[in-house]
Amino acid sequence: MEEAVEQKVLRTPTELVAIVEALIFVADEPVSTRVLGEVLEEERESIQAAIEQLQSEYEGRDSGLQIREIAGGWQLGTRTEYHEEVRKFLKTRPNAKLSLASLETLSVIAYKQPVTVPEILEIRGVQSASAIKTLLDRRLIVAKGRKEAVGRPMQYGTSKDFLVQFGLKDLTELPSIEDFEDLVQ
Amino acid sequence: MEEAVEQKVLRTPTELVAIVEALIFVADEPVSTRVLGEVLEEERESIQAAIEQLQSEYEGRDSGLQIREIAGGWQLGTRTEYHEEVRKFLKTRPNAKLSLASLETLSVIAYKQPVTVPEILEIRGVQSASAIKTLLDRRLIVAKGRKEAVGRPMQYGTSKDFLVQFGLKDLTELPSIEDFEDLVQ
Amino acid sequence: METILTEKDEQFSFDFHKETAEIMSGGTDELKIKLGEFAGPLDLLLYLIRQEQADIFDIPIARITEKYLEYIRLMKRLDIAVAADFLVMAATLIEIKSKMLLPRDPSLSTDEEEMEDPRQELVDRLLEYEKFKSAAGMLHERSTIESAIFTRGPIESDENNAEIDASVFDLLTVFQKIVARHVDEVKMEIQREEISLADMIKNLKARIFATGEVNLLEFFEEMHSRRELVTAFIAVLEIVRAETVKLLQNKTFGDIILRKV
Repeated sequence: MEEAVEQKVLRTPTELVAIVEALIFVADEPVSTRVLGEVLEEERESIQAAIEQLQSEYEGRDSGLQIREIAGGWQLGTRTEYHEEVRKFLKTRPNAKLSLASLETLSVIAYKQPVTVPEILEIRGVQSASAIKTLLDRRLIVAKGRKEAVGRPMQYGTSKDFLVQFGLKDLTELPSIEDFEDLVQ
Repeated sequence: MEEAVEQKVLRTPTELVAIVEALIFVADEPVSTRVLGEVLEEERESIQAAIEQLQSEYEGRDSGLQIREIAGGWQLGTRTEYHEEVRKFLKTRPNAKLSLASLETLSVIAYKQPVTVPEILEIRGVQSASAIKTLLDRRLIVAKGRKEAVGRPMQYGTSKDFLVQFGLKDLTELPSIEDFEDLVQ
Repeated sequence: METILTEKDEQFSFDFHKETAEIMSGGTDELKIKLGEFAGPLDLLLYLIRQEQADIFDIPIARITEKYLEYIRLMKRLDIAVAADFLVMAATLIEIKSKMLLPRDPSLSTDEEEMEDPRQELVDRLLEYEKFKSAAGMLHERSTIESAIFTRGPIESDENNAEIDASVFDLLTVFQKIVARHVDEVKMEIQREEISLADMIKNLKARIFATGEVNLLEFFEEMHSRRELVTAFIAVLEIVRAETVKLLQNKTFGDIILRKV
């Protein structure tokens, strides 16, 4: 144990902020506080403080970038207000938007997961096969095992890509479905 | 020409710095001053000034990142002093992506198990030695005894880890063609 | 009626809020709607109820049914395939309508004061459906914001299998592709000329002496058919017997190497 303590790297808070920034930058997907803590052998609290510091630095200097919490981790991304320039530079067009049918199907899957095709049909009142295919192709949903019911139908749930593409930290960040009741008259 | 002048976007120097930062960040290779100027329809001097401003900001706040001039362009990279932490971090990241060859081989093994190397070759039409090695290394497949045939070739099947990683309770949970038949139509 | 769409048309992009607003502001006297844009019969029904400014808890079923059937007829007239689900809903509406026309059974009305409203189940479904429709709007808004943020490199992994970055759906899709490809390959196979044992020995020998060693597994994998594989196997036995070549295996089940002595 003592040896471990001796080996522990001593870093100033400023250094830790810099290192956390470097790691979030090199990661190709959101990095969790836990992973950062493990790799750097630092307390969760120190990592959390470093990230907060980093976020306020990016805010404070009107950076073109931002540190966001998404899909259970931290990620560096461009600021929304510069999307036109970025798009022009990357020569990309916005993703083909999901059709109304696909969006509805996705919302049923997001709120009712794990859910089967017949269950989706019951809520939407319409066959959703092609919408489900689209959502699978776009990796927004995944198969989540079979339901223990007649015919053992396949169940579906949302993927990590779903969280990323819809800017959610996790599924609990979705507003409750009952909240939409107020809108219904 | 006059029209072009009229259409020109007016940006404050701060905005230009932020946009240049965003573009250098999203680019997958160094971006030259010329390219930045063309995309943003800005003078070379303005771009140059923005980059210098950006560099001094990164310097000034002891960032973990730096803007470097490399191969005739500008690139965002981690600071050399943190290379140990970065290397350690990247090492902990599982080599997430399976190549298409490995995924194909895995799908043949999953659906045809137990299956021998020559049989996989026959189905895939290409040799799968390195893919099989990858899958064995990643514990997604295991040897399942030898086949009673000429040369007694080794047979392979999926492992328990395979079930865990694909979120399956057992092999009967693997989707069948029928599960997606009504989706494909 | 400029755009006619089906559910399958995923390329079509639209502004969720704007489109809804456009449909809503359409005149009541004219079906100024973009046909086929309804996500399903419940969606259409909600639209008609709104358009008639009716109370969802007290649906004027006769009028709404009439409007609904009018819409279906219009679709048919325009040669738009009417999905079975729309027809099922039409039947449901007609059934409810006829139930409501039925005089109450006088013997029941005395003890059962509150008879079940035939519309109740439909109202429940509409209310449930509308929640998800609103949630779809929220998702649309979120994805619009997110699509304006760019990161370094795409994220393609999934929670279930963060380590391998593929889903069971990928497995099946890939497998289907291989099977399809295999059918083509088999056709080509027939035309391929098979290599003789003498040539096989010559080739293998040349390779061993050029590179020093040959991985047996890799060598076998290069074979295109069962017969070629057998030929290759005999060639190996032949070379080991006749030439200064050794078979090496470093560990049990490890790769077998053919090495020049």
